[in-house]
Amino acid sequence: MSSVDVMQETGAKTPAPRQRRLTVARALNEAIHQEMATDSSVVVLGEDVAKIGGVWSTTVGLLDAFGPARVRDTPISESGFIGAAVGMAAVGLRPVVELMFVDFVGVCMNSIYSLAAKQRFFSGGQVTCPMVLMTSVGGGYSDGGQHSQTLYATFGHLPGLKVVVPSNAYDAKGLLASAIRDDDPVVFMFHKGVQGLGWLGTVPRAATHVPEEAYLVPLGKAAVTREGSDVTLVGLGLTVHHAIDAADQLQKEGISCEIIDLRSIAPLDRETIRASVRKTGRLVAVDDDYMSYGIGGEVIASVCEDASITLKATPRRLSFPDIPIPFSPVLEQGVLPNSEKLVALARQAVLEK
Amino acid sequence: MSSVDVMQETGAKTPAPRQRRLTVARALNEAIHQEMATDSSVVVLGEDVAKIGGVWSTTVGLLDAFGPARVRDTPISESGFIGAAVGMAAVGLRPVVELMFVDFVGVCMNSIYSLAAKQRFFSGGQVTCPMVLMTSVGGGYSDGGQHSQTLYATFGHLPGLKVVVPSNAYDAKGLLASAIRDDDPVVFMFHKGVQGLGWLGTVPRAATHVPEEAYLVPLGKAAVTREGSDVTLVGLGLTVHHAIDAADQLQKEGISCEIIDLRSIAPLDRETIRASVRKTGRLVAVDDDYMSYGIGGEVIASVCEDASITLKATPRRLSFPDIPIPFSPVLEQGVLPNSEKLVALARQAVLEK
Amino acid sequence: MQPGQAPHGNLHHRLWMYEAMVKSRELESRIKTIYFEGKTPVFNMAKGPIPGEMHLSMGQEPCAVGVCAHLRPTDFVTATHRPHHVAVAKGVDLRKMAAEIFGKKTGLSRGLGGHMHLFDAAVNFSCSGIIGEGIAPAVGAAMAARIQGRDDVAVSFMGEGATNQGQFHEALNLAALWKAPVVFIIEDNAYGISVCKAESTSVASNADRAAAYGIPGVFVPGNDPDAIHAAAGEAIARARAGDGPTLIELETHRLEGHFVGDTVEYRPVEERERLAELDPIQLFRSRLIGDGHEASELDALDAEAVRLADDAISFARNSEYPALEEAFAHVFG
Amino acid sequence: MQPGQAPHGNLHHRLWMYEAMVKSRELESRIKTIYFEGKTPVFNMAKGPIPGEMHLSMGQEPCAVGVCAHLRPTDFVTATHRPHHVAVAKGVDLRKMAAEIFGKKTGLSRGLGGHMHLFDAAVNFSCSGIIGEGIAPAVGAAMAARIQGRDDVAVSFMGEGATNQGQFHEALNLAALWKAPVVFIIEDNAYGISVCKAESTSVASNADRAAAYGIPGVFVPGNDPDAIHAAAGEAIARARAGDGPTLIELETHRLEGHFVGDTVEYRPVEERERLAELDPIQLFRSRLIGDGHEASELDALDAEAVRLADDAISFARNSEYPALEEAFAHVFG
Ligand SMILES: Cc1ncc(C[n+]2csc(CCOP(=O)(O)OP(=O)(O)O)c2C)c(N)n1
Ligand SMILES: Cc1ncc(C[n+]2csc(CCOP(=O)(O)OP(=O)(O)O)c2C)c(N)n1
Ligand SMILES: [Mg+2]
Ligand SMILES: [Mg+2]
Repeated sequence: MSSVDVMQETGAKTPAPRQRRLTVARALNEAIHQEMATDSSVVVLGEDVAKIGGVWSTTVGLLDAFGPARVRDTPISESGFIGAAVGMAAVGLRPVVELMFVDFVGVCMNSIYSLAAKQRFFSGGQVTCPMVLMTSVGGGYSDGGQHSQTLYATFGHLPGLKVVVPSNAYDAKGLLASAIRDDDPVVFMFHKGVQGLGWLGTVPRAATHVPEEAYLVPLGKAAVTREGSDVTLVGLGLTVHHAIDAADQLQKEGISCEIIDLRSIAPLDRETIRASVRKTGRLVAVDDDYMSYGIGGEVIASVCEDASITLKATPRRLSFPDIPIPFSPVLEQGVLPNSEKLVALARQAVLEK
Repeated sequence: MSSVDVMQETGAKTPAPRQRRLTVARALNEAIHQEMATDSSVVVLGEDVAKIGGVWSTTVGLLDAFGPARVRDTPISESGFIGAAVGMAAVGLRPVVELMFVDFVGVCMNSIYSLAAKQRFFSGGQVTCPMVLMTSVGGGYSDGGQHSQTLYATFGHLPGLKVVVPSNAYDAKGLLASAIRDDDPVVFMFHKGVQGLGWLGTVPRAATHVPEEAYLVPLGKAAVTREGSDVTLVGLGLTVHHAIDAADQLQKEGISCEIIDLRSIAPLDRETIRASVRKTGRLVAVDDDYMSYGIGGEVIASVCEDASITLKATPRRLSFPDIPIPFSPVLEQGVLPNSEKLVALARQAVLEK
Repeated sequence: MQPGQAPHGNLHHRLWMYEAMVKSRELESRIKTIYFEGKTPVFNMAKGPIPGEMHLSMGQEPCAVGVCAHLRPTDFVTATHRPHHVAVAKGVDLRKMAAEIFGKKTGLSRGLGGHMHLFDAAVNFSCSGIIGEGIAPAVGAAMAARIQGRDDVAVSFMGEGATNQGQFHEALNLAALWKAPVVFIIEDNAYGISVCKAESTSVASNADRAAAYGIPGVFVPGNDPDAIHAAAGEAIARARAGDGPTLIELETHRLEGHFVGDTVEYRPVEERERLAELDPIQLFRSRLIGDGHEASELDALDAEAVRLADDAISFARNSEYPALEEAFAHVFG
Repeated sequence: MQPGQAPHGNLHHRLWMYEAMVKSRELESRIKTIYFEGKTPVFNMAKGPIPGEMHLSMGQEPCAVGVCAHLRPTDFVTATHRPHHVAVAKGVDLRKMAAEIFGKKTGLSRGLGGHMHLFDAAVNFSCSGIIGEGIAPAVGAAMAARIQGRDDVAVSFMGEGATNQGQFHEALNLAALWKAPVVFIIEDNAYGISVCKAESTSVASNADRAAAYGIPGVFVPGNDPDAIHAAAGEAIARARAGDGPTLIELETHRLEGHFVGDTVEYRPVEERERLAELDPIQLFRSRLIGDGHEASELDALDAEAVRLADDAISFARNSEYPALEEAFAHVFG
């Protein structure tokens, strides 16, 4: 997927190639800047978000631009400051809160899944929770098992949260703007492998053309990143890039892949997945969350329970195995999904029977 | 399923019918008593577990029998006392800890999924965590959305935890004994709808014959609760009873159901499920956790990704919808899975095409 | 007089407190009776017009009225699983509240929430069944008022048992650090379910925990509406003036079980026997009469409270249950 | 002398502390250098023989040695994401520790854990990358010792930033309530990543927070091994004697960035410039010489530390990576 591919699928006007290529980090930062500028109710909270602009560079420059009342460094009190953000949201602010690593959800899960997610329901619609919880996900750089998880399905499973995972800068900006304007709590998971921070390593392709003006990419809609006819590859975040690499490889073997970028875990855009598999008849889902009760299983079940779909091959999934994430680079790289493993699975699907 | 059915499937010697019929609560209590009596390293911690014997009557009599050093009421500090239990387990105790409602996991998830679950892995096997976390799950009695969840898949998704859900007293006792003797952390989820506490309402069938002596039911093995030929119904905890009721009803229509009681969410006994569906060719999974990224999806995916299984009908799932649990009895009963809904789905599966 | 209208003189706010206490008590007495409908002879929580758990606040009314007498509708209050007295004192719509407790479509939340999830956006009231959950949102709402340039305050009510939750610590540190206009009210009824304070809390008075945040800590003994009113007034004025949070622990008494159906055997018999003498409404009534109020004046307030409670209950009883679609109307697809 | 052997007289434990500090420093200096291998000219955390985050403890060594001088191998210690100095002082196997940091199969955890997950069951040491995670396990291990009839103690190390986690509060309340033989050591290096203490903590000294649990709270200024040794000795003796927990905050200095690669621009320039003068090893060396030790005696300790650090690093370098199966060997199927 070049940035041009992204433009096609997102429907923006085709720009001059390489025009204004931004990283995901810069795209996210720009979205927050723009939303804060147009809506004074947007505030930002989190560890190290003010003075240094966020460990992931998501909040650079906001303190200078909008001042300490709206951009605030917090103590290491995730449960407290996310809970506080829900209170802010209940009375008219739109907090954007950063949870530095998704792995830290264990210390603040109640504030997310019980408080933020259920306010609107418990109040019968009287009180909403227009909060965005931004958080980094993913490994691959040997940060060990408490700093490398994605936990996608953990969030997707719990009702009341919208859950978003961009794979590229264009989507990242538009999805974040939509998230900030949404009246429901949105968990916005940016993958470290596509964030575009040199010190972390990144997939260069994730940096795309990003229009300067604010725009929205709708929440809850998957993207057809590439059209194809033989097999549907479903991915999200970093694994969309594994799918693109795999598709490029398979192309050489004469196998045509359709690629679905989920973009949203909740709501899950089952219709886009189903429409693709209805066409190709073959499905391989790829994600880097733990396998059981995970993304791949839900994608497979969503396809298989649709009586209108006839599969030409057994559906397959490639996920992180059901083990904590090992530190040693050889082990971590060995167990992470990648494009080679995906190529093998997709090839099997096409050659089956 | 009469208690005799249970006996058959668990392989115990057939007792005189109705001999020593215990509720799940009493069976759990007996298991802890026996394990504490034979192993002085077993200790019990939790809110209201000592003086009053637990809100769910799981720990009745333990304080008197084993004294305050081994049976301890705690403050409302779930994260703290579960974390403390992990420390105890690291140096040779075997704590049995009660989390009063699974819904409270939000305040202590880190101590469970990051600390307890990953000790053995992070230490390369040097340190184990022989802790049992007992917790009540499930609704149906109008306790509102913070006291009625099951959250099965939330636990099943996170590696390092064994997760057990009994549907009847015989299994409950044997599974809990196995859990206490296991060197891995076990989350032991007892469903309020089968617990056998009159004040809560219960499925009478869940109270079964329970041998007096200690015995083990292995962790990680599903049970074939009833054999059948037309359709496989997969349930766990309370929904096993929905499956039995549905099977009884369908029997009258000439439809033969095979019933699988998962008993274990992690590890998930995929082989037993697959063997059954390989035979019946039809699958309906039923659980009372949220649908997406849940039990039903994983069961369906596990079957569909097995190339050796040929389905005669589209696989189906009946779960709690992706909404918080409503308080009003008409709403809660309306959205909970039950045997009528299951009958309808199973019938559809058999009549399909 | 409604909460939010500045209490005009000592006389008026005392009568307001009295009436609000009686109103809460009358409502809860009816709830308690009705709770047992369908649950006898066999007590089954799932049955009857009011199913589920039911936590009554009887005996703790002084805490609610002494604090809420100082609050406006725009001030933000979070309460707990034991919320009725605070809801009544904060001015939550009584009919809708009763209807919510019955699970009816006319309820505050159309029956989605129930007794532990009473939300009334009109008076900025909410509560929660997870211990400690309401503390941080109160800090956030207080900060929002500051950011938005309002002089509203927030008050978080909690039980003494809740102070041992990590959330208490995180929220108080944030509030102190940010000088949030918030007041933390601990209702010390000596028990968290069956566990008494000495078995859960490493200090005798939670007021001492204020030192961990560099904020004032106040202990008010006696379950006394006047004393609570005074202490809360000072703290709320302080918060409103921008001088930061206060932690107040109030001695109070839980006259009933933890929830209805609790046989309370864990409380020493002498303690249980003394409870009737500790009814704060009777004590306050006697004091008011001693201070020169006519019994007839109080009787009139009692009568009005009874009327309102009856009205709310019959509204709730006569309302319809929600349609099933309602369950899906407040979550995106 | 090893930790766990009672230090024989003032002289010996001071030399032991000195050597342990130098050993930790020498090990970390090598790690720092090697960390940049493969990461120049472009710094990419994923590259080189030591990938991932790397938190160095340089400057904080006095905290580790002053406390661990009193501990036996059977005493239980939990440390944080910044664990090396404590691990060295607790007597963790240096070779296996280095190998773990390199992700080798000869590592403490066969490469599964990495630098933030050093476990050595032989000396009851562990650490964690989640802030506050180690506090409660220390309380539990302490209680286990009591239940099992051992007079072992537990020590939980944490940063000053960690004290604002709810887990701190819950664990300290449990420890105080249960009189657990545990000591809480706060290494106050004034920063949690970029956030300084005044912006995270509502009291100047965390020692004041002991009042919230009715336990002794001690503040030790100066990053001084002798003063730390004295304060920790008293607290550990108290715990061992069954008199309950103590909270100790130690002033210390983080000479490096939060992690290697941190440009530390958030620290005022003057503060950064002063850091070199604050190196506790140099200061302690001068004091020891002032107190009559020969430079040659200390040089010999330095040389031994260098030898051990070199040996550990080359052991790590020369070890093999684990086989892929290892990743699956420590979780049930
Ligand atoms: C996080 C959490 N833990 C446990 C419970 C179960 N629980 C409900 S009320 C209660 C006791 C609360 O005691 P306290 O805070 O003193 O309030 P009180 O009931 O006395 O009003 C407990 C333990 C809960 N609801 N939430
Ligand atoms: C629960 C949690 N929140 C946030 C982080 C990210 N983090 C890692 S170290 C750190 C700062 C810790 O500060 P302090 O406790 O003072 O320890 P120091 O780094 O100064 O040794 C933070 C915020 C984390 N690891 N865990
Ligand atoms: Mg209480
Ligand atoms: Mg620090």
